[in-house]
Amino acid sequence: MITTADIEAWLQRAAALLEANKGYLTELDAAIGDADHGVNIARGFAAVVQKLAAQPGQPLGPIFKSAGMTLMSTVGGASGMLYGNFFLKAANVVGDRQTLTPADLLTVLEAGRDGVVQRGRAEPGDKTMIDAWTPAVNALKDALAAGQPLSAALHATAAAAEAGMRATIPMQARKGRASYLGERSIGHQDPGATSTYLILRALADALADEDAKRA
Amino acid sequence: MITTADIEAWLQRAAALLEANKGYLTELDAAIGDADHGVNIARGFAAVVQKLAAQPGQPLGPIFKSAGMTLMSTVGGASGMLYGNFFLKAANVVGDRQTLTPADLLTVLEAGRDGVVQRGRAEPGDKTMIDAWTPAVNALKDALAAGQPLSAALHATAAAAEAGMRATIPMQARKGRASYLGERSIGHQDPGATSTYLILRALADALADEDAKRA
Amino acid sequence: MKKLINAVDAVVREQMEGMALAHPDLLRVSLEPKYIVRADAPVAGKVAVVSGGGSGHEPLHGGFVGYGMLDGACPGEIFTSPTPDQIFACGMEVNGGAGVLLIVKNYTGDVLSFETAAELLHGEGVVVRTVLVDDDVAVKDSLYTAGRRGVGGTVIVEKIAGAAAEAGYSLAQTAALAQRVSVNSRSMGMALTSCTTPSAGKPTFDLAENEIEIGIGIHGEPGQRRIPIVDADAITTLLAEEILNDGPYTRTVRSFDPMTGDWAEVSLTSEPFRVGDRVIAFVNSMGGTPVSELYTVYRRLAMICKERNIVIVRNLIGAYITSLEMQGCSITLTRVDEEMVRLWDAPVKTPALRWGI
Amino acid sequence: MKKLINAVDAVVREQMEGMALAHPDLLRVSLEPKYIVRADAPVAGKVAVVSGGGSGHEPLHGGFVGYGMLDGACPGEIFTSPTPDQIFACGMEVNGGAGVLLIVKNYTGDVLSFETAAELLHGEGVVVRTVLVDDDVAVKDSLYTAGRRGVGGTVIVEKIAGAAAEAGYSLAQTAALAQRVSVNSRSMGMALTSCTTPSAGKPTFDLAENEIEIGIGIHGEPGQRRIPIVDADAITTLLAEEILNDGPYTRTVRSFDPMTGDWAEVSLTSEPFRVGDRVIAFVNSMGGTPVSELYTVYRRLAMICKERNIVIVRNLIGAYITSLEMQGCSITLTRVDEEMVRLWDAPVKTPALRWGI
Ligand SMILES: Nc1ncnc2c1ncn2[C@@H]1O[C@H](COP(=O)(O)OP(=O)(O)O)[C@@H](O)[C@H]1O
Ligand SMILES: Nc1ncnc2c1ncn2[C@@H]1O[C@H](COP(=O)(O)OP(=O)(O)O)[C@@H](O)[C@H]1O
Ligand SMILES: [Mg+2]
Ligand SMILES: [Mg+2]
Ligand SMILES: [Mg+2]
Ligand SMILES: [Mg+2]
Repeated sequence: MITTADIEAWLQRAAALLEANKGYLTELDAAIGDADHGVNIARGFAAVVQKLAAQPGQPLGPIFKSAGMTLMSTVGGASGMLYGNFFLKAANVVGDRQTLTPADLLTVLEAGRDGVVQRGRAEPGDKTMIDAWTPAVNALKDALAAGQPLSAALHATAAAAEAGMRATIPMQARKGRASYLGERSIGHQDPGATSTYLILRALADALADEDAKRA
Repeated sequence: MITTADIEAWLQRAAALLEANKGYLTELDAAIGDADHGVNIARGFAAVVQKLAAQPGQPLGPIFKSAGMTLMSTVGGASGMLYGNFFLKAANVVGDRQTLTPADLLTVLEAGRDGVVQRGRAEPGDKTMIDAWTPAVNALKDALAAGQPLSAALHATAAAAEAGMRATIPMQARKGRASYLGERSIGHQDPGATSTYLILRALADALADEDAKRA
Repeated sequence: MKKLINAVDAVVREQMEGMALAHPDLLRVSLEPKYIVRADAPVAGKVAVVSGGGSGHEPLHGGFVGYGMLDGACPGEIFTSPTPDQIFACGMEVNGGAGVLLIVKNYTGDVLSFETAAELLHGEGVVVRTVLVDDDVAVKDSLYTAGRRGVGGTVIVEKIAGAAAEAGYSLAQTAALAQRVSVNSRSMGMALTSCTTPSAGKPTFDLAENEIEIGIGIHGEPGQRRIPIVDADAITTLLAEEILNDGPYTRTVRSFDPMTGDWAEVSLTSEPFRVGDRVIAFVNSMGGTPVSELYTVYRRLAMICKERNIVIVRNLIGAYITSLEMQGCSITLTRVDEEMVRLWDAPVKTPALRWGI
Repeated sequence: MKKLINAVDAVVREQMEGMALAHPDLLRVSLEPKYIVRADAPVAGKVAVVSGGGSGHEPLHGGFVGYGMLDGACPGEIFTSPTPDQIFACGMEVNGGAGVLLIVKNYTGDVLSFETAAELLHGEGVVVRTVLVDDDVAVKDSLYTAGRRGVGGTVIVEKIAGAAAEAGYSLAQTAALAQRVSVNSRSMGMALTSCTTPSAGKPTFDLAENEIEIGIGIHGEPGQRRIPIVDADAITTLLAEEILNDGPYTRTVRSFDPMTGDWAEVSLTSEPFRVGDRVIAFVNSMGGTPVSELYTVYRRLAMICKERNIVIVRNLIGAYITSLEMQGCSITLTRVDEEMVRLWDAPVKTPALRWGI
């Protein structure tokens, strides 16, 4: 069972990991964007964690909704809107529940990913965060179908996101600011796919930790 | 006898010498002024020569008047006005004459110098072109009084201007743009005193040359 | 980094505070969330015109708040789109009952924020429409990119839409006119130097002493191409020809239907400039280029338009949509009809644009 | 050197040609000799207001030619005073029978040129007066220097004198008022970076990344002192205090007597600012600093004035008197009475300053 504590641990861990990679993400964005992704996303997740700390004991729906709204109102830029939407859609599918099964978690990630696609209209191969989200969601689905335990399944998820992130390097951007560069976007890793990987890496690590504590 | 040809030779020689020292003068002006003296004065004297070439055979008054008006309308800045005034005053004392005695030349330089003082109100020691004009005029007066031939007297005149120019180095400027620097103007040679020396050096050389031709 | 700023994270707030102190007769400022509105907002019965975008482009948009132009402006962080809560709060405050027009520059972040804000406002019963500005001909296609960026044309759209709203146009009329102005605007920009964002503290890109960047946006992003430096006439010719030789441009944009609350896909086509077209010519400084140099550009632009029989009926020359302290310029031409010229000439009273009043 | 210019010796002419092409409704341009006059000059029965100075300070002065401000402007070469023949020809062209007021910034070259021009105009039967602007508190004394330089106060003097002339003031009245505005103006400027004159092609002075220059003029000349870089609040405080703590300043100026054609020596004293004074506050960009940063300066300036009980009744924020593309700013405070405020508010229609019309 995945608890609200697990989800809060995920968001805290993501905030810390994004803060640690702030400079790296901004550098990636400087190469093919406008050099603000790291600073903006780190500021946003820090605000998410702060908001959650102020309102402990909430069910999952309000947690995700708070995260989504906070990202939307503190990040700015394309990724703020897309990640914000991710969590708002996630909130929709969990409602007032306090726990999730692994299958529920898959539903959450799928709904969130679909929310990103709905707003951003990116397709796989457009060199965006979708190139990390989609392989990750597919990997989770496959792993759970194969009967893997949650912690192993989430590591597979993060690994798929990482591979998806690396796969953006040779792509030519067709969405977002990098698309203005045309062929000059080739050879650079997409900053949004990178932050998506970091967020999923945080998810795998956080739930492994919580599992370890429970074990 | 100093002829109109002598005076035209002087102005041509001055133009050439100022053109050759354009960069040097502008550098001096960059240190304590606004870095335009060389460019402006060279442009002005070139225009003087061009104007004179277009109207050959004029008496001295019109020659000096043309030089003064041309300097005033082409140089710009403090020195353009002051040198312009120098020649306008010189024009006043020569009228329609075609020749000058050495004593007349002294009167011309004195009247011109007085015109510069009248407009600019600089006193000796203020670190301006006056610090070259005044010792030069005095040297000419002394040399003529001592019965020296014109060519020697004019070399003494130029030498006195040169000494006056060097004497501006330790002075603190009290007039013109350099005065804004206060003590920071000390240690730099005044650009206007330098162009005055060059103009008087051209006078000495031009008349020596003409003398030589006649001899 | 040399700038007249204090703490890096206070830059936008302190500039807004300065505006509030300087122009209490023209505008009011909210700091939490950040937006700027007309001093007399909401104006009952008038369509409210709201724009916004990243900061660092001043006077755009805050400098255009006031009578005859914007009712509200929402500044994001430097070069970062504003967030939906800002736009929502601003829209709520300026709505005078006749609806709110959101003017959106075509950047993914801006578009997503404004779309969300439109939905939120609609949810509160506010009648909303959106208009997209995408005039940057440096971006060639819309199929394989996020579409042309909104640049200099934004200033022209905001002036004319603001005047229309002031003149009593309905929301639908104001939106239709604004979209028409946008579709008839084409811009192209270049940089002599990079800019430095306060948070980065160093120039966004490196440009050698003998290089210039052609086809830049307004966020210090790399341009279309880098070329050896040439003189002002050559630069002007290059920018003007990109604009004047640009072919038809078709793109699909999402337009908000204030009745249903749904998004409709609309196909828009910009027609190329043609002999005899009447235009507003806008020569803009990227921030660090003084107005004196813009006149050298305008001189050549006027000659080119004359040769091509494009008639400049109005012009605007100055720093109106900038990239911090970047040196460089952009040219915008907007094809206008009589209605647009009349509204361009209509009185405007804002910190940055003022005439007739 | 990176600039939007063509041949170095064509810079001023081409910028003037650009102005002529851009603003035929406002002004006319003469290229030989160089000057700019109001489109409707001469205005019969109105005092004509003429100013001028080196180029490179745009929009000063050409950008202020038009209804309610200057009748004529005489641009010199870059940073070089104009010549008497320009000023003479300009004065002859704008004289509408009520006389010509020459507004002169206090630089030796400018003063000498305008004095000569005054004499020439007088010789042609034109009634002339001169007014000297010398507001730069960075220059401390007038006994051992050429006196304070004319800087930001010039803009305020030109606006108010222009409005007075438009309102039908006589030449003597316009001159007296202009001199009063000048005497009540104090300015102080600073540079973050140097500027580059086209003819030199390299920066006039070198300023390290961590240095700024305080007490600069407007010709890229070295300032009063160089200090390590500090933030905008500290810079603003420093400039404001130099202005507000400046004591009485007395100087002797030459004033032209249009009756006799002679020069009279007049002693003028500027009184320090005092609690309760009402001022126009002018925050000016040196050319390369974008308007956004000026608002951070204005914010702090407004606070300082409030603390000191100096009442800012009007403000002007933007690039109005510049040093090519120099980054930096200047602050000008002008103590005003009701007459001056009324004339400040009066309609003005020029390329760079426009309101009320
Ligand atoms: N239409 C889109 N769909 C999905 N992701 C997108 C889209 N546009 C941009 N992104 C993602 O957003 C990232 C950039 O985020 P950020 O720097 O915050 O935005 P901005 O370009 O507004 O500065 C890109 O690297 C990309 O992964
Ligand atoms: N009041 C004055 N009287 C005499 N000479 C002066 C005066 N003011 C300036 N000068 C001379 O003018 C020179 C500067 O000339 P220039 O560079 O053309 O003027 P500006 O300062 O207007 O650029 C100074 O070096 C000085 O010799
Ligand atoms: Mg970005
Ligand atoms: Mg000089
Ligand atoms: Mg951004
Ligand atoms: Mg000069």
